[in-house]
This record gives sequence, C-alpha cells and structure tokens, in this order.
Amino acid sequence: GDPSAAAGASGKPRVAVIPKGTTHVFWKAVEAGARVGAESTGLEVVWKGPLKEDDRNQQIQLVQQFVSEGVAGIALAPLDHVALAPVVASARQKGIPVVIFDSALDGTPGKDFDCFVATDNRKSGEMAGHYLVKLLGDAPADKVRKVVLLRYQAGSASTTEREAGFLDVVRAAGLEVTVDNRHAGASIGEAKSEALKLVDELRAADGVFCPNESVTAGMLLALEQLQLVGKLKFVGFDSSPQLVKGLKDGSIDGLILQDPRRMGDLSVQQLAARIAGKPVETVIDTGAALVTKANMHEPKIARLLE
Amino acid sequence: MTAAPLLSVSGLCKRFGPTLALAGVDLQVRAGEVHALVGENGAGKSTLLKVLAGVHTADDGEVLLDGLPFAPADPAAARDAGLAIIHQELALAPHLTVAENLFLGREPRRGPFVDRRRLRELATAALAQVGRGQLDPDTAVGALPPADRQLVEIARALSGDVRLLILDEPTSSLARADVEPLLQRLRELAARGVAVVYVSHVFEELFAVADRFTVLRDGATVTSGAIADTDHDRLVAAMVGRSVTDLYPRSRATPGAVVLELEDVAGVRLPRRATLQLRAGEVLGIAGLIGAGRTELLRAVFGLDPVVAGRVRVAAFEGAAPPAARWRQGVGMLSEDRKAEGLMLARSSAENVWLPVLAQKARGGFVAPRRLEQDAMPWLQRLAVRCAGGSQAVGELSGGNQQKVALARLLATGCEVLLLDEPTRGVDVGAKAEIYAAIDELAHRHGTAVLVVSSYLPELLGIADRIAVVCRGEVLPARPVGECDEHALLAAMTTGALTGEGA
Amino acid sequence: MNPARLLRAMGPSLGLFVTWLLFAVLAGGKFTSWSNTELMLLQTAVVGTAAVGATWIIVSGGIDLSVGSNIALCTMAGAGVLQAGGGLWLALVATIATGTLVGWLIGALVVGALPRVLVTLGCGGGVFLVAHGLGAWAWPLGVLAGAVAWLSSRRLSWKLPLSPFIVTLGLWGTLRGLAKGLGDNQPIYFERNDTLAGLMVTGGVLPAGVWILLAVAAIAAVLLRRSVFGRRVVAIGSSRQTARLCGVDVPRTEMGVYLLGCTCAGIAAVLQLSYLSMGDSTTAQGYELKTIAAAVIGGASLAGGEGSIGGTLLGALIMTVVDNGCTKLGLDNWVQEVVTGGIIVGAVALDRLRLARR
Amino acid sequence: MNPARLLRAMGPSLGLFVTWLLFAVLAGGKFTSWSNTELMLLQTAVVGTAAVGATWIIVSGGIDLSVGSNIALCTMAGAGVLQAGGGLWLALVATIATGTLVGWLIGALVVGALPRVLVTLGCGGGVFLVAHGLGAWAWPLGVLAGAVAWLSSRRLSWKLPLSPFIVTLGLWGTLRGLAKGLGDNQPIYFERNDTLAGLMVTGGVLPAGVWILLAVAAIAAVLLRRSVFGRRVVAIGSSRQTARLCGVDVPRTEMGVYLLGCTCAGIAAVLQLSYLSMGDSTTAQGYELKTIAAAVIGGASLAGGEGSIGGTLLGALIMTVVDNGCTKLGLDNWVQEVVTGGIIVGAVALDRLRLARR
Ligand SMILES: Nc1ncnc2c1ncn2[C@@H]1O[C@H](COP(=O)(O)OP(=O)(O)OP(=O)(O)O)[C@@H](O)[C@H]1O
Ligand SMILES: Nc1ncnc2c1ncn2[C@@H]1O[C@H](COP(=O)(O)OP(=O)(O)OP(=O)(O)O)[C@@H](O)[C@H]1O
Ligand SMILES: [Mg+2]
Ligand SMILES: [Mg+2]
Repeated sequence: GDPSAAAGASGKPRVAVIPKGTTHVFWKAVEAGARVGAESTGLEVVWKGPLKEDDRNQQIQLVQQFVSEGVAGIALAPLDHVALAPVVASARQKGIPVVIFDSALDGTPGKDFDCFVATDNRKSGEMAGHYLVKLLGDAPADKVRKVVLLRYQAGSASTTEREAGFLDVVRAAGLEVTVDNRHAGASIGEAKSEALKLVDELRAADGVFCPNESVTAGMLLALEQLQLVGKLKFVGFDSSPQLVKGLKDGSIDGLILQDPRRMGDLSVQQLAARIAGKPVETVIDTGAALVTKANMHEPKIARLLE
Repeated sequence: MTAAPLLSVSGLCKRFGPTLALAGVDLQVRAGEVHALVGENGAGKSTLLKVLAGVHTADDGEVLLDGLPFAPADPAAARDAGLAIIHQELALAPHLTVAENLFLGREPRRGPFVDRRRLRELATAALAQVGRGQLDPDTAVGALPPADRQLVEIARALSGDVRLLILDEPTSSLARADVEPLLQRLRELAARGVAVVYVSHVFEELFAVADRFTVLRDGATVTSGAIADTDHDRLVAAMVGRSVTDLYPRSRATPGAVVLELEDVAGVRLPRRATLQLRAGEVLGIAGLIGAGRTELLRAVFGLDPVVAGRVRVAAFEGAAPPAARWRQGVGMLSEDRKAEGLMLARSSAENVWLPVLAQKARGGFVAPRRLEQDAMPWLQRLAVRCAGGSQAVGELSGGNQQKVALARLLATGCEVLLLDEPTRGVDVGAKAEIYAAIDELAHRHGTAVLVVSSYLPELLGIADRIAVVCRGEVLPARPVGECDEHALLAAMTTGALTGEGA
Repeated sequence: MNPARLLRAMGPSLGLFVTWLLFAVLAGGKFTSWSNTELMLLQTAVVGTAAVGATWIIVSGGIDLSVGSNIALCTMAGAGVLQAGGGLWLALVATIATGTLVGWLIGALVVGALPRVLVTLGCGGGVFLVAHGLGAWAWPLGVLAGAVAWLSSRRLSWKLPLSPFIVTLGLWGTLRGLAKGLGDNQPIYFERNDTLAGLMVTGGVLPAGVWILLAVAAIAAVLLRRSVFGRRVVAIGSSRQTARLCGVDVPRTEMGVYLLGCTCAGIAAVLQLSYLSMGDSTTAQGYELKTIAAAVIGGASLAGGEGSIGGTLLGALIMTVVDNGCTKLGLDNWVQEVVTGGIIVGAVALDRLRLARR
Repeated sequence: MNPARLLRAMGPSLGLFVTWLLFAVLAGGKFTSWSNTELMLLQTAVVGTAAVGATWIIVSGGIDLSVGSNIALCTMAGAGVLQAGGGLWLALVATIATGTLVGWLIGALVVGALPRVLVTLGCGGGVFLVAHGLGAWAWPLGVLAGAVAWLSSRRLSWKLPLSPFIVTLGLWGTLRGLAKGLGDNQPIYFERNDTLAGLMVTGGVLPAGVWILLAVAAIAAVLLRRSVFGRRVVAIGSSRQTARLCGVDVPRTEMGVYLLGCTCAGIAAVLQLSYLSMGDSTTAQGYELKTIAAAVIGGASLAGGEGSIGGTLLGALIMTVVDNGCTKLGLDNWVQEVVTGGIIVGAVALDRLRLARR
C-alpha cells in the first residue's frame, strides 16, 4: 500500500491486529504480547476486534476497512476458516502482508497468507482428554467412568476442534460421555446457569471438561454452588485470575494453557519481518501446556499463568 | 308511501357480557325517506347501527334488506350491499390525506397504483357536496380541525353509490352553518330514493329533515311513526319515559367577587387578545364560530397550552400555571375531545372521576379501589350515567354516557371555577336537563364560577348569565343574557362587531 | 409537498450530514476517500435491505424482532442448497423463499390464523418426513402439501390475533434454533461460487449488492407511496379501526406486509451469504434492533402510519458512518459503543428539535 | 373483582401450570424434585427482579431496552468497589445507585430535559476528572456536583421529549460500552465475600435472592395497585393527555417510574454479582427482551395502562420452566430454542383464547 497512509501518527508503520473478541482475558494477553512485539520491531499496533464477540460479519468488515485504509500489515485471528479467506486474499492482492494466528484459515501458509502462528486446537483437546483419562484411571475398573462435556457456542471453530479432540480420546479410552450436546453460550453467567441445570448429570459424573475460559469459569462457579468441588475431576481451558485460584485450591485439577503472549509477540514479529522483506517461517506452533497444581510453580508454566 | 320497506329489522338482540344493549329492536326504513332514530344515551342506537354496518354481529333477531336476509360479516360486505355509515366516533386515518381518507378501500386505480389525478378530482367533488370544495384534498387529516374532520367523514359516506345511508350524530362537532347544507343534501338524497337513518340529540334537526321516526328505550323499540304526527314534548316523553318540562332551570343569585381575570391574554396562535372577568356564582357563556379560538382560550387559562402574552389571575393566584396547579387552585376543566383528552377509556368510571384528587382521596398515600367506586356512585347516579357500576371500563359506555362521566369528575371534585368546553356534546335531552340543573345549582347556590363554551346558542342563552363572543381570536365584551338574542350573537360571531342596544 | 413535510423529510439527511462531517473533520482523508465511501455503502447493503422490509412492517403498525434470526436461517438454507450441489439459482430461490415463508408464518400468527398454521405445518412437515427418502424432492413436496393444507383450511380460521411483538419475539429464538439445527450446530460451507461472491466486492462503479439494495428500496418506496396496497398499509398503521370500517381487508393486507417485509430479509440474506461465503447460524445477531433503529432515525414512528424508505436508508447509513468513523479514529471498542449510542439519541433529538422549532 | 377480571388475572397461572405439567410428565422426578424447583426459583431471581421494574415502565407506556446493559454496568460498578476494598455495603450501594442513576438519565431524556442532562453530566464529569487525584472521594464529589448542577438548571428545561424506545436503544450500546470501559475490557475480580455469595445459594428454605425478589415484587405490586403514585402511572399509560388534563405531573411521574424501574435493575445486578462473584461487562445480554417477554406473557400491554407484577413473575417463571425442562429432557440447545419460542407464543395465544371465549 501507500506508505504514507500506512504510517501512523508516530511515523512508524501501522499494523492492525484483529482478535476474535476483546473481553476475554486470553485476548488481553495476546494484545500485551503484540505490543511487546511491536516495541521490539518498531511498529505501531492498532488493536481492534469485532464489537460483538465472535461476529464473523463484523470481523470481515474490520479487515476490509483496514485494507481500504492501507495499513502496513494485518495479523488476524479468523473467526471462520472460510468466511475470512476472500478478504485476506484481497489484502494480499493489495500487497498487504497477513499473518494468521490462533485459528486456521483455508489455504496454504506462505502462499495464501504469510504465516500461521497458533496452537493445535485438536491436539490440545486431546491433551485434556488424555489427562482426564489418566485422572480417572486410578478408580476401580468394575464401573464405567462418566464424563460431562459442556460445549462453548454453536459454530465456534477452535472450541469445536478442542471438543472433538477431547471426545475422541475419552471415547477411545472407554469412558461414557453422558452429556455432549449442551452449549454454554458466550458469557460466564450463561455458562453457570447451563451447568446448574445439568446438576443430575454432574452429580453422577466422575469428570468434566470445558473448552474455554468463560465456560470453565462458569462451571467452576456452578460446582462450588452444588458443593461438587473435589468430588469429580475437572479439566478446563485457558487462564484467568479465578481459574488460577481454583487450580491453587484444588477445585480445578488441570488447565490446558496456550501461550497467548507469545502468539501475539510472534505474530507481530513475523509481520515486521515480512514488511522488511525478510523471509518468514510459514507455520509456528506456539504449543499448549497442561498445568496442574503440581507444576504450576515451574517458571516456564508460571509465566503462562501471569 | 305503502311500498315494502327497504330495511326491516325485527326482534334484534345484542349482548355485551352482562349488558343487554339491544333487547328486541324493530325498525322499518323505506326507500326515499329520512328516518330519525332517537333515544336516551345508552338506549342502543349506535349498537343497532353497528350491527347493520357489519361491525358487530347480532345474537338474535332478523334483518331484511330488500326482503332478503342481511347479515354482513364485515364492514366491507355491508358497503358492497349499498350501505354507508358515519360512525359516532370519528373513523379517519390521521396520516393519510383527505383524498385518501375519502376513498380508502375503494381507491381509483391505474393498475396496482392509485390514480392520483382522478383521486383528487373525485375528492374535490365529494368535498363540494358538503360545502368544503375549497379544502385542499392533499392535506393530512391529522392537521384538520374537528369540524372539518367530521365533514370529511360525511363526504366519504355521501360519495359512494348508496341505497341506505346511516348517520350517527354527524353534527356533534359542526357549526350551525355547516348543518344546514348537510340537511339539504340528505333531503336531496332521499328524493332520489335513498333511505337515510339519522341519529341526533338535536331535535330541531330531526324536525327539519326527518319523515318518520323510531324511538328506542333500553334497547327496545317503544314507538314509531310519522314525524308530522308528533311534537317535541311527546318525543321527549317517549324517549325518557317522563316529560321534561323545564329544560333550563335558573335560580336567582347575585354574583360575588371576580375569581378569574384575563387581560390581553394571547396564546401561541390563538387566542390573540382575550380580556374577560368571571365572578363567583355566575355562568359566563362563550359563543363563537368553529375555529374562533374558544378551545384555545380555555386551554391557555388551564395551562394546557402556553400563554405568550397578557395577564391571567385565578382568585389570588397571578400568572400562568400548569394543570396540576390549576386543580390545586380549585379550577377544573372539561375537554371538548373526550376520547383523546377527557377519559382513560380502558379504566373504570371511578378512577376517571377521582384522578385529579387522588391524593386527597388517599390515606397515607394509598387508595382503596372499592371505596373510590362507592364514593363515585352518587355522582354517576346524579347525572344518570347508565353503567354496570363504578368499576366498568369507560370505553364500554355509550358516547353520551362517557361525556357524563367526564362531567361527573368536575362535580365530584368540588371545583370553584369550572371551564366547560361543549359540556353537552352527544348528551340526550333528559341528561341535558340534569346537566343544566347541576350547573345552575353549582353556580347560583354554591357560588361556583362557570365558563361554558358551546356551539349551541339556545343552550348558552338558556343557562348563561352573561355571554361573550369570540371572533378570530379576540374576545368581545360580555353582555348580560337579557340583552342577547340569537341573531345578534350570530352577527357578532361572524363580523366581530357588537350590534344592538348593549353595544 | 408542503414545506413542513419537506423539512421533516430532510431531517435524517441533516443527521447524516452532521455525523459525516464530524468524522470527516476528525479522521480526514482516509475517512472521506472514495474507497472508504464505497466500503461504507457496501457495509450498509445487508442491514439496509432488511431495514427496507422493517419499514413496511413498522409503517403498518407492526414490528419484527426476528429479522436477525430470519437472515441467519435464510443463509443456512441457501448454503445448504449450494452444499448439496443445487446450483446458484436454486440456492437464491431457497434463500429468498425461506424469508418469504417466515413472513407467511409471522403474518398468519399475527392475523389470527394459528390453527391454520398448525394444520399447514403439520401436513407439510408430515409429507416432508414421509418423502424424506426421495431426497431433493422432499422439500417441494412438503411445501406443496403445506400450501394445499393452507388453502383448504379456510374454515379453520379462528380469529386469534396475536401481537407482532410477541410472535416475533418467539420466532427470534425459534428461527435461530432452526438455523443451528439445520447445520447440526455447525456452519455450512460450500464450494466457492464466483458469481455469488461477486455481489459484495468493491471495485466496479459500485458493488452489485449496493445496486440490489437501491433497486429494492426504490421499488419498495414507490409501492409504499403510490400503490393502492401501500396506501392501505399506511391506513392500517394510522388507524386500524378506520381501515377496517372502510372495508380494507386488514388481515390480508397485513399478511402482505409480512410477506413483503420478510422477503426483503431473504434478499438481505442473499447479500449476507455472498459476504460470508458460508451459511452462518450465528450471524446477524442484533439486527432486529439495528433495522428498527434505522427506520426510527429515518423518521418512522413505532405507533405506525409514519415512515419512509428514503429516511430508513439514511438512518442505516448514519449507523454505518459512525461505525466506520470510530474505527478510523482508532477508538477502543467500548468508546465506540458509547459514542454510537449517543449518536442514535442525538440524531433523533436533532430531528425533534428541528420539528419543534419550525 | 368481577369474574372476567379474575379470569384475566388467572391467565398466566394457567400458562405456568400447563407448561409445568408438560415437563413434569415428560421429565418426571428430576424435574419435579424440590431441589430442582428451588433451582428454578433461584434462576428466576435476577430476570424476575429486573422484570418487576420493566413492568412499571411498560405500564406507564414506556419501554426499557437497556436493562441488560444496565445490569452489566451495575455489576461492574459493584465489583470495582469490592476490588478496591470498599467493603460489602459500599459495594451494594454503588451497584444499586448505578442503576438508579441510569434511571435518572433515561427519565430525564424521555421527559425532554436533554440540555439539563448535558449540563449535569458536564459538571459532574468535570468535577470528577478534576478530583480524580483524591482517589475514592472523586466519585461522591462528582455526583454531588452533578446533583447541584441538575437542581440549579431548572430553567434550562427545554421541552424535547424523546421516545423511550430510542433513548434506551441508544443506552443499550452506551451502557454496555461504559461497562466494558470500566473494566478495561476485562471482567473485574474481587476477593470472595461470603455474605454476598450467600445470597444466591440453594440449601436453606429458599435462597436469600428469591426472598429479595419476592420482597421487591410485593412492594412494587402494592405500590402499583394501591398507591397514588402507582395509580398515576397507570393513568399516564392509559392516556397521557387525560392524565395531564387531570393535573398529573406527567414528567415528574415518568421520572419516578424510570428511577424505580432502574433501581429494580440495580437490585437485580446485586443478585447477578452474587451469582457470578465477579463483575462481568458481557453479562445479562438479551435481558431486555426477556424482561419484556415476562411482562407481556404476564398480561401487560406494550401500549401501556395494563400489566401486573404477579403476572410478570409468572411470566418469568414460565420461561425458566421451559429452559430448565428442556435441559432435563436432554434436548439439544437448538431444539430448546425452537421450543422456547413456540411456548412464548403458545402461552400468549392460550391467554387470548381464554379471553375471547368468555
Ligand atoms: N363494546 C361494548 N362493550 C360493552 N358494552 C357496550 C359496548 N358497546 C356498547 N355497550 C353498551 O351498550 C349500551 C348501548 O350503547 P350505545 O352506544 O348503542 O348507545 P347509544 O344509544 O348510541 O347512546 P348515545 O346516545 O350515548 O350514543 C350501553 O349501555 C353501552 O354501555
Ligand atoms: N396549525 C393549525 N393548522 C390547522 N388548524 C389548526 C391549527 N391549529 C389549530 N387549528 C385548528 O383551528 C381551530 C381553532 O379553533 P378552536 O378549536 O379553538 O375553535 P372553537 O371555537 O373552540 O371551536 P370548536 O370548539 O367548536 O371546535 C381548532 O379546531 C384547531 O384544530
Ligand atoms: Mg351512540
Ligand atoms: Mg373548540
């Protein structure tokens, strides 16, 4: 694009970082990482997500606006692997480099977009499944173990992947999934209400898994209210002050953590490299880690929990 | 005229919940006659006409049109059978233009579109029939004064191809000057073979236009016959079940101190200059043409509209004040538009009566609905309101009875100054007598000051002590009633100059 | 047109001009550029088309709270056809027809034909289920059976009118649920179709989607102001009682309004389908309030009888301008939300003020 | 009370009974158990309390589309105080007072005091910013300055009444944005407070939150039916012009309605704060339609003048029962959404049918 339009008020090249939403702790960490990356590479970051959490339409509009404005680069966490592909293509046509992070986009990294920086969602779901199987494995074998899965929202790709990975593993291990068709909705309040309504299934269950921050937080509140804390094994996803506290006092047995800071940092770094015309890596796995009470103080893990 | 009747109704019954509105009505209307339908408020006139027009369906009884059974399922069916009706409560769409209202439901078309040129022509012709040919057919009906709206409604009924024309109190908002051409039109239509059913509480009109009459009482036919064979008193006796001898009672009294004083008061548009004094124990009548600004005068005094110039004083209170303050100062007002501004149609009569003084009727900020109903009953009975008790929703009452509820409010709240805008609109003759008596008693016995606006001059002459004429927004000096007569008043109303010995 | 009316009609344009100017001054060239203007028009296409339908419904004295869910359902239906390889034209028909069908449902419930609706849905659904084995034929057969049931059940017409607020509040959830169910809780993806995708890309004089919006709006405006049907709709909104007394077939006219209004939602769904290149059951959330806001900012009254298509378009544009301008200024999301709310109130206040002063 | 009225009042109870029975038969003991009943009551507490306020507003002929955003803002305010270590009581006051403040804002905009609002907000906000350095004192100082400005600007009262639909549609976004801004786009967490958390736990006879709902409802119902203020509110809803003619101070009464209605939202926010143990700016989305649906199912008319607190509670319960029952039946979310919509329409249709038949 036009270099004068691409430069921000500071004179540095402006890059847009577009998350899926803005109100989860996860995205806050990505933003912090992106700002670190910008600092180290001399870019100016514009952080802007859809007003309505998880609205594909608004996200497409945002990308279009940044493209028409002619920013120097775009880092995007696509809400959908198909719907966002055309606008990314049009950005590339205009010579704007695009880094995809967090979730996949149709196409080949390096060809249809410059770089893909993400956690493997399916694998992290499998990780949660393996851990829950391990936790439940110690119990007597004469009785089939029951687990509950409370899903996030219909149509959300990354969590659906996690849910699928989780289900594969626990089903293969012979566990019975007593609930797998309930969606918690977008906010913690809805998640808590939904979990409370599943009281009978939760009482009968041995383990429970939640695929993201808001659902895990809502489930934690519900388990506290139902006085089921500690009576079943609870594996969640992502981190927030509440969840870390739950991990500390033992009400949560494990959390799968991604590395949002690194994700943000690396995405912006890759953009900077691409703008400078340097070669970039096309796929970067930022990895996921299983955090338990036992390992939460290891420096590598503690950093993720900040 | 021995021809078979065009419309023949026998034994018609209609029940609304516990109320038996029609209890066996018989009615014969012949082609080519104007048939007067009379009865007290709540006798069932409007209900009967609504059944004929397909608004309500009857519970029992038989209706024959041209000898064939006639039971329209909806208004469209009735209209297709050649029946046109003007309802007591205006039925106009305020956002549409005059022309569109006139031909709603039977628009001249060009394909799927309205043929606007033709619509305008037809509209102008229809308006000319009621003497309003100069009215722009493209103005929105919502911007018209009430009188013009009523004329639009009349023009709509007259403009169709009708065999049976029904008019339910078509003249309640009209000036005398507009009534005469209407009656003339009705006679022409009758001469062309159209059957006309005419409802009005103004007997002069009936005697001027009708050929035959039918009297309803309590939802049943009492008598019917040729208008030439009856007279005012006999008709009243048939309606009310007794004779009303003294319509305008008048007790002697000497007026007291000035309680309402206006000096060069002007509103936003109207009135332009109003100066008058009202004394305790006196009835001051206000006469004027439609649109002269009488209503605006009352509204400005009562604080419903802003006063932009001049001085207003009520008793010891100087200056303009909002309605809430006026009630506290002992002033009460009756609006001319009872449907929009007079009553809460969905609420009970009791609530409507006590609304302005709820705080006084309450104990510790709380009211007891039962007690409100009990306390309202004497006032409702005083004006002979026909209702199923103080808890019945006002919207379910007949038009005249609604008006009486609005008046009962003013009697019950014990105001010292009353502003009455068309107090007897749509009220039957028996109830009129009650209202006049009540005004007389309040003013001349209890020392209440009453300001009455009325378009019906005999009424003003009958009850007022002094009469002031309003012309184009200016109030002419008031004169004692003894010095007024209808001709002089009419002259003053149109010319704005007082004539005669009192000038 | 008399001056007062002209002024009233100009209100929303004034509002648009003031907001536009505000952002033009604050954000400068990157806001006023042609490419950004084109983008704003493009981004108004979906809401604008739906709002044209909403205007009809509001003018008739009704309301449609289900329009967002309806659009989502329509995109799912269209995407389903494309996924099954039904071809573009069939998909377009399916998308729009779904909207029309929803309009029929709303209309029937509003005018009081609930029993007929139940019978129709029962017959249509039953045949559909029985014919399920026939594959692609099940749909048309079901619809046919439903239509026959509807036409032959006139006598069932209990008069049980329901308030449109309640009907569409119920359908708000029902249609969204159906949309999710149609895709088994997942979006529906299909082979990329260039013609479809081409509706909503900038580059030419104006995107095809904007032309479609303008065409729909022009037809709707002429119909509303000039046709017999349109004037009767205004009459119903202005005074239902009067319309009935004057022999207007109120239920039939209302039925027509909802058919038309929801067909507009179906057309909006086509544009949305093109924009998203997928069927999304979670899309268009909150459009119910956006379309109503556009109509009201454009001078419509929720009491019915008042409103114009032109005004609604301006109202929709005002909202896009605010949205776009805030992004250009780099405002935080929360600031943008605060500002947008303030501007909605401000635009209407401006309008009222101007009217009060004349 | 006459029989017709009694029947009308009984409508919603009948609806509740039918839906309850339906699920009791289908889902059996796990639905009818006491612990589930208690849960359902608990889950009605927040919406129910907000719906009591909405009923007042609807009866007065108004509408509040911002109640969900308002609740979110209130929880953020309360959580902010708790996080700053302000103690439970201060937090409760802050939560409820935020609701009341919003009520003042809505009321002032609706009755036409926009200029006064601007002056008040300007003065209050200015003092707040200047006093920012004083820490905890900035808030009360700002509020005080605002109050002084409001009281001393009576003469500014331009008459510019705005429709409550528009005002609250604007505030719907504005308040949500403020809530997000207050927490810098993040939830606000605070030290667990056992008293607060104890409001919304099952176990005793009934959760304290349910008692609070019942108390609020009882007071609101008595006020609405018996107090002079309540009857004036009904009068305004029945016919604004008549109320004015009869000396009701319409602006002041409306102001009171919004203050009261939004205070109920503040109380609902306390319960929500207890339920979540955190301040969440994204909570209570869609409550605007839920509260209105509860009131309308309970017999209120959006045209104003009609509605009862008891009916609203029953309406809110019907919605909880459907929600809970569908989960107990193990239905998919999408099926539940479809069913819920159908039952809302059904409950209202039942009501109308019963009335039509008498
Ligand atoms: N919709 C209704 N619901 C209940 N009662 C009604 C309804 N309409 C009319 N009534 C009752 O039927 C009776 C007859 O009313 P109707 O309006 O026919 O009287 P009317 O003769 O036209 O009186 P008026 O001269 O005052 O217009 C009244 O007692 C009235 O209360
Ligand atoms: N801006 C306006 N444009 C057109 N008509 C108006 C306007 N303002 C007021 N009017 C009408 O002009 C008339 C003013 O006269 P007003 O109603 O005071 O007459 P009145 O003498 O009281 O007659 P009546 O009470 O018999 O109707 C009103 O009917 C009012 O509707
Ligand atoms: Mg009558
Ligand atoms: Mg008048």
